[in-house]
Amino acid sequence: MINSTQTQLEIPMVMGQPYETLPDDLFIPPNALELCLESFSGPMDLLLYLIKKENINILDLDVSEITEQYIQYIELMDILKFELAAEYLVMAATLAEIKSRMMLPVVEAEEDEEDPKLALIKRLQEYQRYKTASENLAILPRVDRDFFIASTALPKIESVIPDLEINKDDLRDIFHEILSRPDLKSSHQIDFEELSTQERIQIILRILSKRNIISFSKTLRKSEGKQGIVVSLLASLELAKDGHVELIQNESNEIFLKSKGRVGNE
Amino acid sequence: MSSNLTTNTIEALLFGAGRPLRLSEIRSLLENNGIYEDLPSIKISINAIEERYENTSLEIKEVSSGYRLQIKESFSSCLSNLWNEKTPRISKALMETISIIAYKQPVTRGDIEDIRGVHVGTSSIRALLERDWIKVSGFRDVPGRPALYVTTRQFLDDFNMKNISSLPELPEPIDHSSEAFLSEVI
Amino acid sequence: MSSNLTTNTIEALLFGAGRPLRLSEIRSLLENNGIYEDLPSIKISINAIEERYENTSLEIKEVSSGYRLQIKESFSSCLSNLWNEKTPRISKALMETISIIAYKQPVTRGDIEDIRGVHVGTSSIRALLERDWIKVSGFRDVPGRPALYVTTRQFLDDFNMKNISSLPELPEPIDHSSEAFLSEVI
Repeated sequence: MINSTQTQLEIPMVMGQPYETLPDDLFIPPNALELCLESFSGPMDLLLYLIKKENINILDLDVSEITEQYIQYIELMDILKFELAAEYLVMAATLAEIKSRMMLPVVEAEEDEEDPKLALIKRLQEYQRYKTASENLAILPRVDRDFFIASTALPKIESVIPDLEINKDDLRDIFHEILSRPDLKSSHQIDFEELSTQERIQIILRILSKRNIISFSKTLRKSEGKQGIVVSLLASLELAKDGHVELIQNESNEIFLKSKGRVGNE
Repeated sequence: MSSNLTTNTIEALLFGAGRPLRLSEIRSLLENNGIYEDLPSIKISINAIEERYENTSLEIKEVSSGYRLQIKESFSSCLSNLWNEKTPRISKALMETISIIAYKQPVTRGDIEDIRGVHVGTSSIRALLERDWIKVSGFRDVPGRPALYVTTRQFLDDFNMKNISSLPELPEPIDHSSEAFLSEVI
Repeated sequence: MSSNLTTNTIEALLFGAGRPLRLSEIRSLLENNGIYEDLPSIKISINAIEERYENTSLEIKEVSSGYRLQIKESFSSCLSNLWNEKTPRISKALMETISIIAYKQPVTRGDIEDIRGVHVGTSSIRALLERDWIKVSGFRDVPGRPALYVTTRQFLDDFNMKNISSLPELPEPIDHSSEAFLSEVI
């Protein structure tokens, strides 16, 4: 009766559609795609998967072999236009470094320098412990999935129900605030042309030339999501660094950009 | 005749729902679970549950929207201690959920999750049902037939409103105005 | 010896509280109601409630924040139908993050990132805070004073656990004598 969700294989989804056909110019190990490219939780996870697939012990890691496979995978992700986190590239660089070291003639390694291959193996081992732990945790009975709390209706209670500390205006404010939250959930393609910090700086400067102060949220466009926040933040920091604006935070956590008077109409 | 399994399944549904269930609803929930019973048999099971709770703190009650399990009236004084001791503080998460239901009703739990962008636990929905601020108004005609929630008369009373149109008007959504704002200066 | 009235009152409190109750909490709630019982007698009543539910859909469970009434796991499938929609799915990444917090607490976001090898977004931390599975226990005394996260009682409750040591054991590092091993591969 346990609705265990963990054993379900996921079909890779590309732009919301199940991915069925493969690019023909690339060799993909069988099962690779079913094994949910998208659901690797990070480069360590991908690397562990590759090592497991070869059925080798982490300790016997063959870096050259793994590096090639790893790079194939991230190329595949690239072709499939997965948003590739920088960490995947960092890992590729680490692997490449280890591989190139191994190809160089052995020189006396400096004592205090840690062998990057050993460092990687240690990290992988440590990661694997927690990965296994998380898999164990995922199948533990969980409320609302594997078991439910019993509840009943209360009888009429003669009691002084304390006055609500909230009123209908709070409802409006809260709902409004929810609607105004930038959409942090939607995925996006990184497109550096689309949002430029430089451009955002110009826009903010132009706004500040008309009014003295502006709240940070007013420098956001909801449609730009997370990226928009980043760009606006970078722009604000840049402006603050150059002494054009002062960043003020009030009790409501909202950040304001206050012109320091050096904003001209350029 | 309904078996003990059927009776227990019905009991589990009543304890799990957090709201009254109609006989017909119970029937279709049982069907989803491979148990086929007609309404009279379900009623018999409900009578069996009634007997089961005779010497306990619970009773089964028929209200306008169906059957529900509730704590017997005689225990209300000890519960009032429990409720008065802790002022019913309303968490931020609960406030967000009720405000979404108020402004966008009828909504499903999934709708609320989409808007809030985080998981909405059954406990929040239950807390609102228990407070009698929301009720199920129907089911959306999509797979899974998720329940649609609307606010209740009690909700209006507690917030001093005559009807739902007394809800304060929303300001123009921020993004529109700021979109205009940004484009205006560009 | 506790009477049936005491047992029923305890049962009513457990249903009425809507959250787990500790023995000591039950004792003081009973006292408010003029019932004076010591903790062992209350435990006996709880055992009596447990027996009462033997052939029903209910069970009493001790979790981190106390005793609570829940529906036996064998009825879960019909209840997931009731609450419909997909079972609340927690991403692999989020499970890794909560596991690291659970086993290594207190940890900063940076600690988690070191192990997972990826950036841990604010949204995952927020999702865990929102579920009330983690809380900030303090700040590490290093530049930036990053927040230290620990798991909550709610986390244990939601996984039916009494305390953090009920977690499945963290796997040992693969090679214990890694020093010996290190010299070997070099």
